[in-house]
Parts: sequence; C-alpha cells; structure tokens
Amino acid sequence: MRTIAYRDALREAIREEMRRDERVYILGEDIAGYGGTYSVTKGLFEEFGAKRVKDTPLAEEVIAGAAIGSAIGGLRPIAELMTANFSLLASDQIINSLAKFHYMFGGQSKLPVVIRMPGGGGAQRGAQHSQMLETMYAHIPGLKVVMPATPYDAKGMLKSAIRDDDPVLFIEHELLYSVKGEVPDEGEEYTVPLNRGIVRREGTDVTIVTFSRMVHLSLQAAEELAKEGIQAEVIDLRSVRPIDLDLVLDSLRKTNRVVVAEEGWKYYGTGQGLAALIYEYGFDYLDAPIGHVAGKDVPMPYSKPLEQAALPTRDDIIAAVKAIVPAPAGAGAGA
Amino acid sequence: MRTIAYRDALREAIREEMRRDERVYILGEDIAGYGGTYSVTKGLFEEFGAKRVKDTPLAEEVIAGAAIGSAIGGLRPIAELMTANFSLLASDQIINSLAKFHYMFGGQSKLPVVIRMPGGGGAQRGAQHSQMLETMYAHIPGLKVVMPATPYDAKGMLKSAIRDDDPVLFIEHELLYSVKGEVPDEGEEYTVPLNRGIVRREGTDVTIVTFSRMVHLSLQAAEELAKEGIQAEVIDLRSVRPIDLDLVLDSLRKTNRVVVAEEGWKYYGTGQGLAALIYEYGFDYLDAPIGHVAGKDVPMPYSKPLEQAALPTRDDIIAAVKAIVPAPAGAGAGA
Amino acid sequence: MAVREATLAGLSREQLLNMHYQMVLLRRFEEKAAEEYTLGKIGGFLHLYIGQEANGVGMFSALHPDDYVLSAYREHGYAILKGIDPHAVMAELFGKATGSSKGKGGSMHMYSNEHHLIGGQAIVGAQLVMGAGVGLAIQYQGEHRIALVLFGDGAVDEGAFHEALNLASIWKLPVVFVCENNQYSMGMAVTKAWAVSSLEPRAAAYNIPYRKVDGMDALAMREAMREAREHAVNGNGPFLIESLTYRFRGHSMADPAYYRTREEEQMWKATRDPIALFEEKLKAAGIMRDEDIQATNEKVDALVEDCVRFADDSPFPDPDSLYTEVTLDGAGAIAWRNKPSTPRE
Amino acid sequence: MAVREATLAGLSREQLLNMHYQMVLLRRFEEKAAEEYTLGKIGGFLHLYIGQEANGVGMFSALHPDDYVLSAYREHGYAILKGIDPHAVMAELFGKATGSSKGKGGSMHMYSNEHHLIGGQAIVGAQLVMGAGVGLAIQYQGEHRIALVLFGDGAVDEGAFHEALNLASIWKLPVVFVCENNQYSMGMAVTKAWAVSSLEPRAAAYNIPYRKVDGMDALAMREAMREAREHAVNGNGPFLIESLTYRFRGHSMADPAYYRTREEEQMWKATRDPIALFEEKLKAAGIMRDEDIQATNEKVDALVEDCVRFADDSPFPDPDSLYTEVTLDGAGAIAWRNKPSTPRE
Ligand SMILES: Cc1ncc(C[n+]2csc(CCOP(=O)(O)OP(=O)(O)O)c2C)c(N)n1
Ligand SMILES: Cc1ncc(C[n+]2csc(CCOP(=O)(O)OP(=O)(O)O)c2C)c(N)n1
Ligand SMILES: [Mg+2]
Ligand SMILES: [Mg+2]
Repeated sequence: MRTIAYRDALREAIREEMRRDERVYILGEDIAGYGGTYSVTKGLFEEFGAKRVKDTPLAEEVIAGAAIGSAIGGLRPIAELMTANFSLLASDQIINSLAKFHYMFGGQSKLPVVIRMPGGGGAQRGAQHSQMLETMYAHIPGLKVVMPATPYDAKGMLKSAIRDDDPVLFIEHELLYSVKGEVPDEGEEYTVPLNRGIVRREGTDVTIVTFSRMVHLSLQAAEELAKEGIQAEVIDLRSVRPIDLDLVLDSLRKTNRVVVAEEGWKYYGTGQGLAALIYEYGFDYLDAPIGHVAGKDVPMPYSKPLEQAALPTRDDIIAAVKAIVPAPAGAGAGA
Repeated sequence: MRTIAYRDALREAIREEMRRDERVYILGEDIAGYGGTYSVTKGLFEEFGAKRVKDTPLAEEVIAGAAIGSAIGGLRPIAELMTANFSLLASDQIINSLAKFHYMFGGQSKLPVVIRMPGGGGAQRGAQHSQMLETMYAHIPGLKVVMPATPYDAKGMLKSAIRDDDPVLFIEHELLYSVKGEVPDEGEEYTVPLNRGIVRREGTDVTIVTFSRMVHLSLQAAEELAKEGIQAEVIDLRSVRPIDLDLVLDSLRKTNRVVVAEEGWKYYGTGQGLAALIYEYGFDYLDAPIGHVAGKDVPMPYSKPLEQAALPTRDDIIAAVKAIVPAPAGAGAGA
Repeated sequence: MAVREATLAGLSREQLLNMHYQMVLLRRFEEKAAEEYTLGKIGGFLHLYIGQEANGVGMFSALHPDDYVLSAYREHGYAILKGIDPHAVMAELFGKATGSSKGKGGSMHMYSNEHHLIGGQAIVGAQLVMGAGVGLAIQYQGEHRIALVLFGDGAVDEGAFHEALNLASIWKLPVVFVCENNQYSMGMAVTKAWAVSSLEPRAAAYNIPYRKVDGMDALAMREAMREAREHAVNGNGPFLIESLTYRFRGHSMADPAYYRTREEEQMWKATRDPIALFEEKLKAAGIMRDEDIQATNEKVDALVEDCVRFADDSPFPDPDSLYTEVTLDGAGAIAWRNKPSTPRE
Repeated sequence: MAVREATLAGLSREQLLNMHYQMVLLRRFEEKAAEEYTLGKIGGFLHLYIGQEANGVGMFSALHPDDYVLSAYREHGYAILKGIDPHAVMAELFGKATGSSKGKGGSMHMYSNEHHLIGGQAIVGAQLVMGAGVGLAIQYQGEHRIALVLFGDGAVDEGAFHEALNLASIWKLPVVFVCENNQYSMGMAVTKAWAVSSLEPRAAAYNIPYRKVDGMDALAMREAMREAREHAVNGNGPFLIESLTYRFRGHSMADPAYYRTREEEQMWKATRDPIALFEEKLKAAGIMRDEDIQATNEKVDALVEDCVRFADDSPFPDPDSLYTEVTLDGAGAIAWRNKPSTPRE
C-alpha cells in the first residue's frame, strides 16, 4: 500500500472510472485548466480532454441541472460544486429534482449523478465559506449523502458513488484534502460501499459516533482518553444517508455510552438526528445521556481565535466523554 | 372575540402594521392583483397601492435579495414566497446573506426582514409542492423560524415578526389557511412573542410536543386518548428557532413522557432535533423513550391514498402515545 | 387552390387531418379533465392547455420520435403528443396505478422513458437547466436528436433561463428552447414582468438565433420547429422560439382570472381559437368538410370517455408502493444490516 | 495646455492629485496585505485589487457620500475609497477587534453603515439581487442617492445577474451596475464563459442603457460613472457599465495563474498599468512632477506601515464576542425563560 493524500485518492477514483466507462465525465467551475480549486481534478483535462472534463461558467444551478439532464440522456456525470456553501444556489435542482425524479415519475428515471463538494471550516474563510451543510441534504429522501474521512474511503467510496445508479452527494472537507493515508496500489481495484460505517478504533467504555474530519479528532481524543484508562470505540459513519445504525447499536450494546461528534451546527443538525435515532433504537442500552460535540451555534467568524473557539476540538470530545463515563478505577481525583 | 380564518388573521396583521409604519411593505409573486395564491394579501393592493404592494416577476432569488437590500436601505419588507418548496431558489440569500450579515459585519447591519411561506402537504400537490422545509432554516444561526398554528397566533406573531429587527422566517401551512379560530376584535391591539410556546391542553400522562398543523391533530388525538383515560398535555411550540425548551421541560417533569409530532420527514428533521434536546436536558425525567410521529421518509406521492398514508395522522399520534404510556388503571385489556 | 395548398406546408391531407385530430383531442381531453376535477376525481393542481393546442401539435409534428421533450406542469397535451397513451395520462390524473407515473406524479409530473418525455416539472424554470444537460448528453454521444425545452413567459424571469441559455450557447448544445408566451404567469402580465417586448433581445444576449411565431397557427409552429430542429441537430447550437399564444382558462382550476378582462378573453376565444382557425384554413383549402370535423369530434369524444372509464376502473396504487422507488436500489435512511425485521425506511 | 487640461475632465489639480494618491494607496495597501499574508498575519482568502485601481478610484470620485456601494470580495480598495479608515481595513484583515467588522468578517466582508458600504460578499453574484433591493428602498423613500453594484465578469454568469437587472429595469430602480471585466473568473476566461463579446447585448436584453469603458483610465471611469449616476438618480432607472480591466495578480494568494500566459500579464503590466498611465497623463499635462509622485509614494508608504502597526498592536476580539451579534436581540437557538444560568446558545 502507498500513502497518498485524500485529494490524490479522489483523483485516482475519477481517473480510473473515466478510463473504465466512457459515459463518466466531470463538470464544474475551474476543474479543467485550473485543476480544481483544491487540485482534485488536476491533470484530468490533459488526459481526457475538453469533451470529458468540462469547465462551466460560474453558475451552480445549471451545473447541477446539466448534470441531471445529462444523466437522463445516458451519461454518468460527476459535478463539482466548488464548495458546499455554493450548493445552496443548486439546492432546488438537488432537492426538488435529483432527489425526487425516481419516485415522482413512478420509477422510470435513473439518475446516476455524483455531486462532489467540500464543506467545513478551519482555514479562516469566514461565514459564507465554512459551512457543513450535509444535514439539509441528508434530510431528503431520495438522496445518498456520504462523507469519507480517509484517502482509502475517499477513493473507494467515490468509485462506488460513480457506479451507483442513484444520486450521491459526495461531501468532502476542505481540511482533509492534504491528509494522507494508506491506499492500495494503482491497479489494485477496490471499492467501499456507500452504506457501511466502520469501527476505526475498538473500545469498551464509550462509543464516539462521528464522520468526515471529526473522525481524526475523535481518534486523537481516544488516544488521550486511553492514557487515562478510558477506552473509546470510534465509529466513522462514512455515510450520513443511509445511516449504518446497526454498527452503532452493536457498539452501544458493548459500551452503553455514546458521544456524537460533528463539525456542523448543533441544533437540527446531523448529530441531533443521530442522537435521536440512537435513543430511539438503543434507549435501553444507554447508561447515560448521549454526549454531543458540535460547532458553536454562530456563523463562522473570520478572526483566528474566534474561529478556533467556534470549531469543535479534540478536547471538546474528551470533555464530552468524561462527562458521561465514570472515572476509571485507579484514576486519582487529582488526575 | 371574533372567529376568523388563519388567512384573514394574517391579512389583518399585515394591514395593521402597514398602517402603523410607512416602512412596511410587501412583495412577492401575484400578491397584488391576484391577492396571493392563498388570498392572504387580498385587498391590500387596493388599500395601499403599487408602491407598498409589489408584484414581482417569477424570480425567487431576487425576491429575497430585494427584501434584504431594501431592509438595508431602511425599509421593513414582508416577502411572500409562494410556497416553501420554491424557497430553495432563494436559499442562498436566506442562509448566506440574511442569516449572516449581522454577525459577519460585526453587528453593523440590521435586517428586519420577514419572509412568509407556506409549507406542507395534504392537497395532492405532489412531491415538489408538499414539503415542510423548516428544518433547513431552523438549523441556521442568525434566523428566527416561527410556525403558528392558530389564527390568533398567526396574527399576533406576524405582527411581532414585522416589528422584530431580526430576520424572521414565517412558515405557514397550506391546510391551515381556512382554519378558523378566535381573534380579538380589530382595534384590540395584541402581539404574540416569537420565542414562547404555549400549552394548548393540560395533561399529566404524556407531553405531545408539536407545531404548525400537527397541533390540531395532536389536540384531536388528546381528546381521543382522554376517552381512554390518558391525559395528554399538548405543547404548541409556535417557534422552532428559538425553541421554548423550558416550557417543554416543565411539562416533562410533570408527565415524564414525550411524543414529538411533526409533518416533515423524520431523519435529520425538526422532531429529531427536538427529541435530542429533550433527551439532553431532560434525560433524568424521562420514563420512556420519546415517541416520534413524522411524515414517511418518501417524496410526497400524488395519489390520494398514498398521500394519506405518507402523512402523519391523528391515529399515529394516538399509537405513539400508547406505545410509551402504560395502560391506565381500569382500562380493560380489551378496551 | 395550388397556392393555398402551398401555404399548408406541403403536408398531405392525412397529416393535416391528423393534426386537426390531435388539437381536438388535446382540447377535449382537458375539458374532460376539468369536469372530472370538479367531480373530485382529480386532486391537486390542474393546469389546462386549452387555447394553446396549436403550439404543441405544430411543434411535435416536426419532432422525431427520438427527440427529448422537457416541460413544465401544463403538459398533458405534450404527454399525449409524445406518445403516452391518453388512457395512462387520464389514469395518472386520477392517481391510479395504471397512470403513466403509477399515480405518484399526478397532473404536473408526466414522464415517459420510452417516448423521451422528461417531465412534467412543477418548479418553474427547472426544465431549462436540465434541458441543457440533455443536450449535452446528445452532443457527447454524437446522437442525431434534439432536446426540446418548453416553458412559459414566467419561466423567463428565473435565473435558470439565463444560466441555461448561456451554457447551451457556449457549448453549442442541440437544444431548442420554446417559450409559449401566453402573456401571463399566473396573474402576472408579461408586459409587467419583462423589460422588453419580446425575447428577441434576450436571444441576442446569448447569441442564439430567434424566431417569433403565431402560437395560434399550428402550421407556423411546425415550420418554426422544423427550422429550429434542423439548426440544432446539425451542430449549430441552440435555437429560441417565442410563440404568441393565450390560455383560454385560468392558470389552474382554482383561478378566477380577475387579473384580465372577460373582453380580452372573449376576443381571443372568438377570433384566435387555434382549432377554429385551423378548421377554417383546411376547409378553405378544400381539405376538410364539416362532416370530417363532426367525425373527428365524435371519435375524440369516444376516446376521451374511454380514458375516463379506464381511469375510473383502474385500481389505486398498492399501499406498499408508498415505499418503493425512493431510490433505485431501495436504500432508505437507515441501512439495516443484521436486523431480520427490516423497517420500512 | 488648455486643451490638455480639458481632457482631464475639468478636475482641479488637487482633485487629480488626490485620485493619484488614492490609486497609489490602493496599490500599496494590497501589496502590503500580500506581504502580511505571506507572514501569516492574514488568513483565509485574500483577493487583491492590484491592476484595477483606476476603476474604483475613477468611479468613487463621481459618487456622493450618501450613495450605497455593494460589492464582492475584492473590496479592500472600495472600503478605503468609501471612507473606512485604512487602519480599520488592515485590522480587519488581521482579524482584530479594531477591524471594520470587528474581526468577524475578514478580507471578504468589509462593511460600513456610516459610509454605506454594504459588503463584501463572498457568494458570487449575491450583491446583484441585494443591490436591486437597496435601489428599491431609495426609490420608495424618495431619496436622492444611488446604489452602486460592483461585480466581476464571472458574476454575470449567475442567475442573480439576470433576476437583478430585470427587476431593476422594470421597476426603474436607481441602481448603477458596474462589471469590472478583468477577463477571468478565477481561471475561467470570459471569452469561454460568455456567448457574446461584451455586455452590450445583455444590457439590451433588459432595456438598460450601457456604456463600455477603459478600466485602466481613471478619468474615463469617472466620466462614465458621472453619466450613469445622473441617469439613475433622476428616476430614469438602472445603468450598466462594463469596464475592460485586468488583475495583475492571481485570483487570490493561492493562485499561480497557470490559465494565462506570463506574456499576457507582462503586456498588461508594462503597457496598461493604470497608475503609470495616470502619472504619464498628469505629467504630460504639467499637473504632476516626479517629485510629486515620490512624495505621494512616501506618504502612502508611511500610512500603510502605520496601518500594519495599528493592526499588529490591536487586540484580538474578546472571546465572548463569539456569541454576540448572532441576532440583534441576542436570541439563540434556545429561548431560556426560567433558567438562571443562561447557556450560551
Ligand atoms: C419556482 C416556482 N415559483 C413559483 C411557482 C408557482 N407558479 C406555478 S405556475 C406559475 C406561473 C408560470 O407562468 P408561465 O411560466 O408563464 O407558464 P404558464 O402557466 O403560463 O403556462 C407560478 C408562479 C412555481 N411552481 N415554481
Ligand atoms: C456562488 C459562488 N460560486 C463560486 C465561488 C468561487 N469563486 C470565488 S471568486 C470566483 C470568480 C469570480 O470571478 P469574477 O466575478 O470575474 O470576479 P473577479 O474575481 O475577477 O474579481 C469564484 C468562482 C463563489 N465564491 N461563489
Ligand atoms: Mg405564461
Ligand atoms: Mg473577473
């Protein structure tokens, strides 16, 4: 296995699928000559040319609409929206068309559309460039919404998304692009399913349920907690719709305690949805209320110290775990 | 007190506030000559003229944008989006501008904007015309999102919303417009605060937390339950952001059981958010898992029997209550 | 006579009679739908095409079966013209399992994979951006067909119009955009909504060829469509047609149309009825006689009655179908793995 | 000489020197910001106005203090020209409490109630629809001022452009729209994004008067703005100006600008630098000497240094300010009524 960056893993997925299937093409703002704002599509224009790597004008609604229309016409588009923040300009197409056609037309339409977009804060990009908007899409029946945290999953899930005949929103994170991880060598074909979470770390005292960039902070938190004798199990959901609830419930039966960790806003957000679901199906296994770590309920401020305070941290996760897990035997009061 | 329809109560609120304050005006599609799709603004054009009752072209983004801009310029706009479904075309303006300006510009901007829109299904209008989209807005810091259920509140809260210096999304329901209720005589000035729920019916066995049209179904359910000896307390939240959580917790301390009832989709929806919050702050008072009644997780089908099956019903609420409330003493097994 | 025949666009008598038949069918189908709506057999919104029949019939007569059509919600007529069995259209209005969208779509959401009718959109303007995408797929795959995108004067006001026409133009997509300008979007008069008096300068803004047509003249619509299709299918990029037309009824069944005068309506109905105009023309050309009209009316009446009978007799969708077809692979919100009792969602 | 002075738009020497000073200030301010960015003192995105100074300086010199300005994220220069103290602009870039948006906005979100600068938008095109609304408020209240809406060639592609210009035109709103066409939106060349070679046909599509201007010529920009403002402020509706200009740097600090050639950049910098052109003109007219330029440079250098010192010395925002100003009345997600310990949110 090699160690490559998240962005490179995404690019490999796109490249391999474009080589495999002529119908796969990509479109978006500045994905060709510019190589994508986050360099995900770099080099693809050179390999596949203008027919299959299409720079669009600055117009999100028609990017989504063209993707949808071209899927109806037999193609398998991968649309890049430069960031999730701008997806609001395409939200009508995504929510009113993409999510509904298959049902509304009695099962006749097939929309193998992938819409990629990064969300997230942490780079001082301010209120209009730092949002995690997965909740508003994960709320909508008819969509699949996945949020891989590692290069391995980025590649494997993007390949699955491209091959999937249903619409998939593929939400990346701006701070994940440079994160490195192990990925099988090129040519070693693999895919990762779109509906399965994964246990990233086993533990017995508490289950941390998380996804996207917060997986990494959760693992760091778990390491710290382990030093104090608390063994946290970390579940990377990978997909927020559908939710691999069984994986979570299996873990809960073992740990009896859950902390949900997400970067987005707390109220009516993904984490509350997950918590409610865990309560609904796992109430009897819970020995304590579910802890919840989330972004602060404010538009993202630009100023660095404020932004850092707005974002959830490793220490927030540690604190949330400690608030519901009894101090391990042997941990001195002063520890 | 008179008995008037919800739509008439809304119209009175607009009319009174327009008379009171020259800066208040309304804009939207077909609100002048047509009188509004749901006749809310009927007659206002005749009274206030084209300057203050403005028919716009069919263009939701500029309706929201013009409302925002005009508020910056000193006006107090009430924008009507014909339905919540179309608000997606304005969601960038609502989420990226309206919700964020005050914070992002360091407190300098003031945006006394009211955006009215009806949500909801039940009239066979199909997948693109039946959505409850309050969750996606209630998730966003910087907004207030209210959903009155009665003519009294419709009038009182709309007046409060118009006078409020913060942006307010005022979400009505298509099936509420003809619902009648008591409203003080014209001239008897009153307002209803934007951040207070209300106990619609007192009870001791379970608390039904709900809002908008589901308030009425919940009250019907409570009447039925009472016949079987179960006393349900019904809380009409009225506002989903901010949430009057104290009111809910006070009730929970008394009943120790909660059912959340909403029309929208269940997953990552308003009800899950409310449930998670009640668990978070009221875990120790809960004697049973929170029950949850919601719309089925499908795009709204057109066909009447399917639509009826997709929508939550009075009986669903009754069943959810019975699932968590022990059968009352004296209720025979066969009852 | 020879001259008159030439104005009939070189069509055979059979073709012309068929166009007439189609116009009558569209009219009668909508009238019947209105009746059934009043009886409560049809729910939701119902938008009738009455008055605009020459547009659909004229345009579609110049289409090839492979061509895609995308439209808004006033599309029963398009569905029939594109080849969906009128029985299935009526059944869809009734919300029946035999409907063209299995009863899940309703009046605003007709669709046919087989006939390449891509909706039925209830979001004004949505079909414009999607149409560009369908055009892209055609171009990408080197197919010899077009995407016909139909919309009203109101849709022109949406940002989608702008984004779609620009993309279609710069990418030279084989898309024919047709605005059936019936002069109102609900109650909004087009003269109030547009800053210009026709789409001609709008077309110029995207460097797209434009043609204005009398939307009450089926043959003129056919001719414009023929030209536009020719242009688009041969790699010359999009084309924009604006037809001037009028809807004889309210916007939907609920609309009393207070925003326009009864005189205006009367003027259009009395002097510009597309079916009457076509009949006059055909009669003057000696192609059609009163008996032919009579025969057509009877044939159509019988068909439409039969559609209603079929729709009436058809079953409602199976309750279980509520949960099917949300996604193609059946995935819902929760991915159940181990649980034996798979919940619905 | 008299003729030459006439070409300088009838401005006094003082006014002309001030325009020169402003251009140099805008240039130097941005260069300094770039340096500080490299040092890590500024975060996020930083979009420099270098190369486009003649636009801002020319236009704003024809504005009245009461006029509103709405813009995108490349707005440090506008902020300074509109009257925000450059110290506060630099402090905002540094994320300091003394910044014009208290550090909450950053580079893309300058704002001033006092000076009627309404953002700083990071969503391309958003200011266009809002600008129509500001114009509406002016018209509604019978005020004698305009809304100036500034945007790039990329913003023209968004649906917002279409919706905003149409509304402004049909309602005759006092809005001046100015597209600073610097020929790229990020890496997208305007020639690839537009189906037309200028905005002239676009203006016609909305029946809005149009003027194209050399965006490297401050006096031409001033003159166009004067005319447009006059038009708008007198109730004649909107006006559209397109300036042809060039940004000398990448789109933002992160952009190596691979999508254009170094030769092209060099050509513009060497022959079309708006400051050099203005200096030549002023020198040729005998209005300015080399020493004047030298003096201006020194004055500007000192000011910009002082801005940095001020920003450096200023405190970061109080941590508590994280939670303030989400809403005007302090309401958060939970309306706490009884609880004595009010939580943060
Ligand atoms: C985005 C959106 N906004 C508003 C509506 C409500 N609405 C439905 S039809 C209509 C008028 C459309 O007029 P036009 O495009 O001229 O088509 P016509 O009805 O005349 O055929 C409106 C405003 C909608 N369905 N979608
Ligand atoms: C809605 C939206 N889409 C995409 C972006 C990303 N983006 C930021 S600036 C920019 C280019 C804008 O170009 P132009 O309007 O010409 O302004 P310029 O940068 O040249 O001043 C893009 C694509 C954005 N900020 N907002
Ligand atoms: Mg119309
Ligand atoms: Mg540009």
